[in-house]
Amino acid sequence: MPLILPLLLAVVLFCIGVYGVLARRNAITLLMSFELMLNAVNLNLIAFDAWRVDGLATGQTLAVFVITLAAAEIGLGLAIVLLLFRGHGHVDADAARDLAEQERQETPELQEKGAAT
Amino acid sequence: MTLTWTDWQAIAVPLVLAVGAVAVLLIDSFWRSASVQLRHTVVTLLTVALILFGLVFVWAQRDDFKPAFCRPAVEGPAECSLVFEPLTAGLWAVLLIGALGVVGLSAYRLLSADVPVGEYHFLLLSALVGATVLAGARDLATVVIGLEVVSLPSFAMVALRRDRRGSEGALKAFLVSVLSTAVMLFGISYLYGVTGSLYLSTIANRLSGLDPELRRVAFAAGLFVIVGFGFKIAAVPFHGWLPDTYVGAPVEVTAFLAVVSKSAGVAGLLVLVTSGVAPSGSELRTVVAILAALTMTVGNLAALRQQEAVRLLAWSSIGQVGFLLAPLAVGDAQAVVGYLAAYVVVTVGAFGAVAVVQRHRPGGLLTDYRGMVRSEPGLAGALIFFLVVLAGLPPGLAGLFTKFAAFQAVIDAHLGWLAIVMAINVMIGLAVYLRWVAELFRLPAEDPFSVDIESPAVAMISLCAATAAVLSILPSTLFSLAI
Amino acid sequence: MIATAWRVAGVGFSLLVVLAAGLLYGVSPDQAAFLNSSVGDLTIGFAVRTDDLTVLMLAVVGVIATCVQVYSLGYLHQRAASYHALVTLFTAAMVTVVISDSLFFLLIGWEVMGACSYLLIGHYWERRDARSGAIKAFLMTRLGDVGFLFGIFVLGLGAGTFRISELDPAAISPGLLTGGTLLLLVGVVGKSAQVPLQTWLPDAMPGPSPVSALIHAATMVAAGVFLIARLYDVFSASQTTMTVLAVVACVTMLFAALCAMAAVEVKRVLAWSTVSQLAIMFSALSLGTTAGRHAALFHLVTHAAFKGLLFLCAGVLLHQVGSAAFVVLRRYTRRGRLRKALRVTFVTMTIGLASLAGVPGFAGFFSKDTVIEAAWHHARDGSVVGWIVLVSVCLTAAFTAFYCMRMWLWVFFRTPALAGALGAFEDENATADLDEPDTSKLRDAPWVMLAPLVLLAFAAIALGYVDGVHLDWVIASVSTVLVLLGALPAYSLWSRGADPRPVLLEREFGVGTAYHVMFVVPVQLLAKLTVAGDRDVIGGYVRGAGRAGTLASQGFRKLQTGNVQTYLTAAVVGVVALAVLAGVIGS
Amino acid sequence: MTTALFAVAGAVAVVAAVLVVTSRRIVHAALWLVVALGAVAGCFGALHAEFVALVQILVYVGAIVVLVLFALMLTRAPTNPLPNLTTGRSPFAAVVAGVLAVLLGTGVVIAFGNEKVDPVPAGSATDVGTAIFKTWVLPFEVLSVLLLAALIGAIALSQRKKAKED
Amino acid sequence: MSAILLGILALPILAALALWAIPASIGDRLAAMYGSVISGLVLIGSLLLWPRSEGWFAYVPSQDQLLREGSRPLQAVTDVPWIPALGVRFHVAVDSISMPLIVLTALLTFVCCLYSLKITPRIGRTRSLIALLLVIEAGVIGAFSSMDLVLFFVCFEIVLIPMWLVIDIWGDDHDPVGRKRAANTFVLMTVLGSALMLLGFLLVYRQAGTFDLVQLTNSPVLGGHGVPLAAALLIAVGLAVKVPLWPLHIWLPDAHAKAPTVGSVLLAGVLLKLGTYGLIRILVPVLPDATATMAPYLAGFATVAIIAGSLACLAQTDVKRLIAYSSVGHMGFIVLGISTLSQAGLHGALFANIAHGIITGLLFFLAGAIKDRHDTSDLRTIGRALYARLPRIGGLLTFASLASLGLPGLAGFWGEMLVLLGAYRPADSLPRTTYLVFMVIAGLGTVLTAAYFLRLVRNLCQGDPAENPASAFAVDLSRIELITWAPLITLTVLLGVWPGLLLHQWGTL
Repeated sequence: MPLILPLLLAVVLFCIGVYGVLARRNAITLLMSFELMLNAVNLNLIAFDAWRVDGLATGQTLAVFVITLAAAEIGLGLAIVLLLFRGHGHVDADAARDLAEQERQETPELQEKGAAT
Repeated sequence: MTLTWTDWQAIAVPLVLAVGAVAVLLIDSFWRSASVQLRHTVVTLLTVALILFGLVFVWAQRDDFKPAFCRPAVEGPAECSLVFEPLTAGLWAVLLIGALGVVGLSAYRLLSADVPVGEYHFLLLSALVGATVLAGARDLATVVIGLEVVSLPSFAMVALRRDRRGSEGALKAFLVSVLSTAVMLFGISYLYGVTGSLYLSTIANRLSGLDPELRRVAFAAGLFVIVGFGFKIAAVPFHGWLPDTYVGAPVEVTAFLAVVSKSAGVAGLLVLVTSGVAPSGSELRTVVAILAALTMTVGNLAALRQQEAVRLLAWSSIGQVGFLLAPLAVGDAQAVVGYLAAYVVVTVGAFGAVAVVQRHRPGGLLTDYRGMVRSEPGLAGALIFFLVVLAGLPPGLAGLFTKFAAFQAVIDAHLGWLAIVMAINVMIGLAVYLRWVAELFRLPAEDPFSVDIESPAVAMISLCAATAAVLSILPSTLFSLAI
Repeated sequence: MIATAWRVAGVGFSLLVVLAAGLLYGVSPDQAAFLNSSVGDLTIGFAVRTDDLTVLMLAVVGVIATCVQVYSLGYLHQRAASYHALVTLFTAAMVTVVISDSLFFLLIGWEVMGACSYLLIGHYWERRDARSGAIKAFLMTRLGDVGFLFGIFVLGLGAGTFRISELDPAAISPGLLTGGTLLLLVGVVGKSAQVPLQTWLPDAMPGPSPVSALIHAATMVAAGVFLIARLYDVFSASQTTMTVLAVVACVTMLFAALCAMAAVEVKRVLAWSTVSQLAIMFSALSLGTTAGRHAALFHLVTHAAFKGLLFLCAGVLLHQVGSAAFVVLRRYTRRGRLRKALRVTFVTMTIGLASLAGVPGFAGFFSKDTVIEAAWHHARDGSVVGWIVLVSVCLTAAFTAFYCMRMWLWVFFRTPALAGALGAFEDENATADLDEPDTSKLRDAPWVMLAPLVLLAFAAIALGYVDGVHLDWVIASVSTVLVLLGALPAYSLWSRGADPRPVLLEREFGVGTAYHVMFVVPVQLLAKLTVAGDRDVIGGYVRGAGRAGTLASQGFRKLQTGNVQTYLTAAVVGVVALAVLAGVIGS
Repeated sequence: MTTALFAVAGAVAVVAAVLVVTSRRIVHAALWLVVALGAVAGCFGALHAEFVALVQILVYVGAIVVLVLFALMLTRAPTNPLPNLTTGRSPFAAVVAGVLAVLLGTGVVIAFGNEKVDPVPAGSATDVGTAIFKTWVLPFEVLSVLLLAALIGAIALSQRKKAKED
Repeated sequence: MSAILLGILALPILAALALWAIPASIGDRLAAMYGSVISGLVLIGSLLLWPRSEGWFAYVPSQDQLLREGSRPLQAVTDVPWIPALGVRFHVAVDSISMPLIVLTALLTFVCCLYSLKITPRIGRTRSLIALLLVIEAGVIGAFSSMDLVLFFVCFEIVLIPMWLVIDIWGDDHDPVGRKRAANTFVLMTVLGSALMLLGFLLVYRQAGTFDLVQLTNSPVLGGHGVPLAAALLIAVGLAVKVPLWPLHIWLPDAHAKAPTVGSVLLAGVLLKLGTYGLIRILVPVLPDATATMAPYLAGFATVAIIAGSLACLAQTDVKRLIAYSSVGHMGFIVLGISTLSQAGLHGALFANIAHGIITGLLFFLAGAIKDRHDTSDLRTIGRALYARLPRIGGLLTFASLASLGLPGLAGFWGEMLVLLGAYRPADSLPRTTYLVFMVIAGLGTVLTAAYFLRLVRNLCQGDPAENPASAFAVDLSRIELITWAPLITLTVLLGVWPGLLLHQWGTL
């Protein structure tokens, strides 16, 4: 099997994941897109592991770690999303803009004039 | 594999912190009979004790060189997952001091902020475990997992108040972080593919002898890894989450993000750069240099017109990261650690002062600080000192000399253009901080800020100020952290 | 109280100068240096000397200064303290110039004189013409002084010393010598108001008359003549410089004499005559001979006497009548009062004018003859310069006689043809001429003012004989004829009641206006331009940088939309861009 | 044989992944994710990484996707198609992703175009377990801290705010 | 000796800290008294440091001369390692170049504190003002006595924030926006300049491996191109901002015009000197070849500064701005002198440094006095005929103007004269014709200088008193003004008639 096959698949999956992250609104679908990206990583690792037969199974080990990592991430991520839902009533990542800087009137320096004199 | 005594020694600090974290959690959960107040005090003291142990340990072992979790390599020296060496000691000291500061900050405000005390300290200690591991890590698996251990608990901490702002801030940080992890892992997978190893030393050895085609992939992989850290430390253009998250989080958590989390990111990047993934003369260093220039310029410029204290600190911390990246781009560990140490101390102090004011004036505007020189001379004096250190002007010699070291590193590496950008940014940065200082000195329009400051806060801020003052008088301490 | 102290100090100091001159008379020449400091291989310091020239000048300065100080006791009552202090300082500065053996020490006196003259000319600072005259005087002399300073550099470095007595023309290369002396000449021209830096002197007339007397007779303008006499070895070693000096002097003497012929104010006539007489001294110096130097110094001394006298007389007119303009004086003269009321003034002024005009028997006649004689001797030796000087001085003698006669007659004598004289000095409002001035209160001045007049009048006659009378009868008769040739037209015009003043002369050849257009206006424009440039160009960059920072700041704030996916997009785009960028840099 | 198996699984994975990020029904997206992840597990198997493939199915399909579905229900995601599930930036996002894919793809093809994989069975649980506990002890231990922290964090976040503690 | 030097460095800082520790309720008068005592002590200390024997050498030509008995080049040496990791030492000492400047600093600070006894800015808060003045004093003295590039840089920076505060808080109380902008422009431009200067220092370090000025002076960084030139350029730009040299002078007029009187005095009298001192102390000896390469351009800018400063003065309507612009011209002379690299030029620059500090300090005091009395510094609003209204102040203004325009016999002359002399005969390696042109232009600049000062006197002091009636509250010269200005006036005359007092100190540069 040509090595390029799994590698290209990984690239495609990764970029689909990137597209999903950038284009989707729902926070949960964002998390799903991340899973796609992590799977691309795993695919790479497994493919390289199979390519380099060093008997240490380094790639496979790391792949297992990544899967665990993904689990931890998605657990915490879903907790945060649910919290967001509790607060905002939606899980739209695009619409959560409370923390953007509010336009404020420039505090005029002249205010102090009264104080200074 | 059997763990040797050296291995235990090398991971003693993270191990103790991890065990302590669980202990803290258990105490808080199962000692329901005690009052919140008491539990808070006990938990805080325990955390402080753990961190102090770490500091003492680091101090005692500061000159040692202890490779741990090693295995004999196919070629070359043994491959190790974690190395305790003077650089590690310096980074750990910085991280632990920063954490200590954050714990101190948390000691006087947490109760009113509706944050579960036990969980908070547990998460803080967990993150600290990750940070310490990251700073000593010498293989990519440990690096990436350590980084995650720093990140995930801190996002939980951001949202720990469980309100609207906190959850939004946490979500933003989380999404960016996950993306960065994915990007970084993708890069790591290629690095693995190209070199066939996850150990940094081996990777460094093999990178030098690659084919041109593979080298291109290796470059892209290295870029992805650096970008992953770039998200963590909020280098421009990966900085977008930072101001929002800083504003959304409780001030203590913001301080934690700005101090521990950021230091951990810098530490990880430093480990990567110095241990050979981006050797001297590689394009990756150019990338880091470009990131440095972009980061400091954008951070400082954006901070220029901010009107909220925390947001200003957020942007200025981006600017500071730019300055950190500059010596990092040339692999000068000493300058980086020194800078980091000074930055950590004064940032904790500045957030401490902000926390005091914000508690009584939740708006957090710069104008709230008007006239504080008269009404709260001590607090204002300390805050001015911290800001001046951040700006890098006398009397803040600690900041001045760390900037100086950064300049020196860059100049010695013949990066003239970066030095010029840095010089311009010194000016912009000064403009940023002076706006705040000017507000402190201005005569207030109406009632100036004046309260009875809680004694933990007084102690905390005085401690930071004293440390910064000592570092200003004896800047050589800063640079002896990592030799 | 303070004023009295300064009055006493002033008179005392001038007497001290006279005393010093007396004590130093006959003492063998000597020098002394003090307060030296070395700058590299050069020595910057002070030095004094005494020799005949010093004694002579000290005597002249002392006497004139004493006269002026005493005269001022009666003349001036307003702001007397500062006035007397400044006059004293002025005198001291001139004494410094005279006794100095160090070029820098000399320069101190030289420029302090300029500053004092500025302050004294501006004594009546309420008056616009005094203010502008003072500034003009200072700036024009300062301009010359820049050249003077450069001349000091050239000569001093050329000779390796700044001591006058050590300046050896043989040790300086000819090029440097010429350059240095020419540059010194610029300073001299400025100080002595020679062409082309002549305009300040007539405009300095709003100052108090005693000050004018001091400036014109003994100090400021005479310093130029003194300097060349002092450095005569050096100057005469450069033929070019001497020729330039001759040309400048000849042009100046004729120019100034012509201007004097058309001036309508006593002090202005006298001012131009000073310029002209100084030019005569310079022309004598430019001959480059010992006789020339002697003649120049002789003329300097006699000129000090009669010009001091004349200005003090003019001061009396100003003090008693209130103006020295012909048109005002004529009102009194027509009533026949002036001559009778101011009898002493009239007599002394007549002596002064006679001396100035070169009427035989008066001091001016002898000194002028010496100059002509020196020129003649030089010309006879085949020198073109000698011929030029000779002709110019002769012409000037005639012109001088003309304007002296003219002034004398118009100021003191009723015109035979009264009707014709109407409108001679008024351009409009001729009838105002007939206004009845209150002549009853016209008195001669108090004795403190008259005493110096008498003394100086005596000197204006007697000084001619001090040097011993040795006349070349041919030259004497020629010059007498020249005086007559000059005086007669003046008389005839006066007797016809006419005073034709060519526009060109009346405007003094338009030099003042031309300078204004050529220098003052461009400088003012440039000044405005500089300020605008600072504000709009250099300041613009700074403000622009500030504004750019603010704009960038606002821009980054705008980018911070709060939308996490924007951040993510930016980040991914950043990754791609970085990859491309690093690829470009790396390859 | 393995190549064919891999090709089929890969094709399924790509199609499913595209549907995950384009589906207008959010629950469908989650289900397509199951398909995609399963297909990737198949790919792993084709590369003789059986243990990883099993873990993939267990953890991902079994745990994560279920978690996601629960979350979808908790956030009351409608099962009907949503018009605005993607943002207005999606074309731009597609372009960015496309450029990235082209860049990466070219690089990968140039670098590894001629390499062959000859999968040998080395992916058993024994192999991986040995590697983990012989070589990768430290990351494994740190990973346990991560899981614990994430767990506690998730619990802490999910707790309702106590109105007034004690 | 070194104890005295350390004492006058530490005393003002400690005293300032102590002053801040005292509650703000301490009276203004008491604070000023305290400041006067402290700065008086510093002045005494600095006078004790003044050389008592001959044989001082600013720069040691060779090592053996250093060892020769009786000719110690530096006095009061303290040399201890400070930050070994960066190669920074705490090396302070004084020599005859720095000594007069230190005394000048101590004197001006003392005079300013004394002045504050009676006359303070309307904002009040005298306690802090005095403390800041003391900090500035310590910083400046530190810069003048540091023999380590980095220490110099640090001291250079110490004064920035205090000065910024002085302008920002105590500045012109009619124009809060303007004074804020002026203060910010000042501090930002200076910081940018000093950061660039630091880059230059680091380049020097990269080449020479040391920051120590004595070592660098004895074995300078040679070569007139490449890295040494870049270093020299950066250092020169950084210092030129401080000097300030045209076209980097734009912060100066605003800063001076808006600063309070004591601020202006210190800014003009002392702070500007840091720039020229740095040029003489660092640029010329450490990077001789590169400086020679650059010198003609530096001289060109200096000449432009002389002319532009004078021309700008001619069109000013604000007396403080005018004096500020006059500083641009005068500092241009100093830079011209330095860039001749000749004995005479350097002596002239050093002398002009001192003279400018004294005279411009006096001028700013006078301008402040006039401004306090009329509540504006606009010439048109003040009106004319000051001679009639405030005869003594008017007279002193005329005196100071004459001194400033370089009248021989007053302090301003010698510096400019020596500078022109230096330009007439620059160092051998420099193009002489170019310098002759500069000399002539600079000479014309002195005429322009005279022109604008005379214009000032004419528009301010002279005039018809009837048209400009006296202000009701205008009081002529008060006692405190007389006392504080007397030393400056005395020195102006003394240095004018006895330039050797300073010149002989410097020996061979």
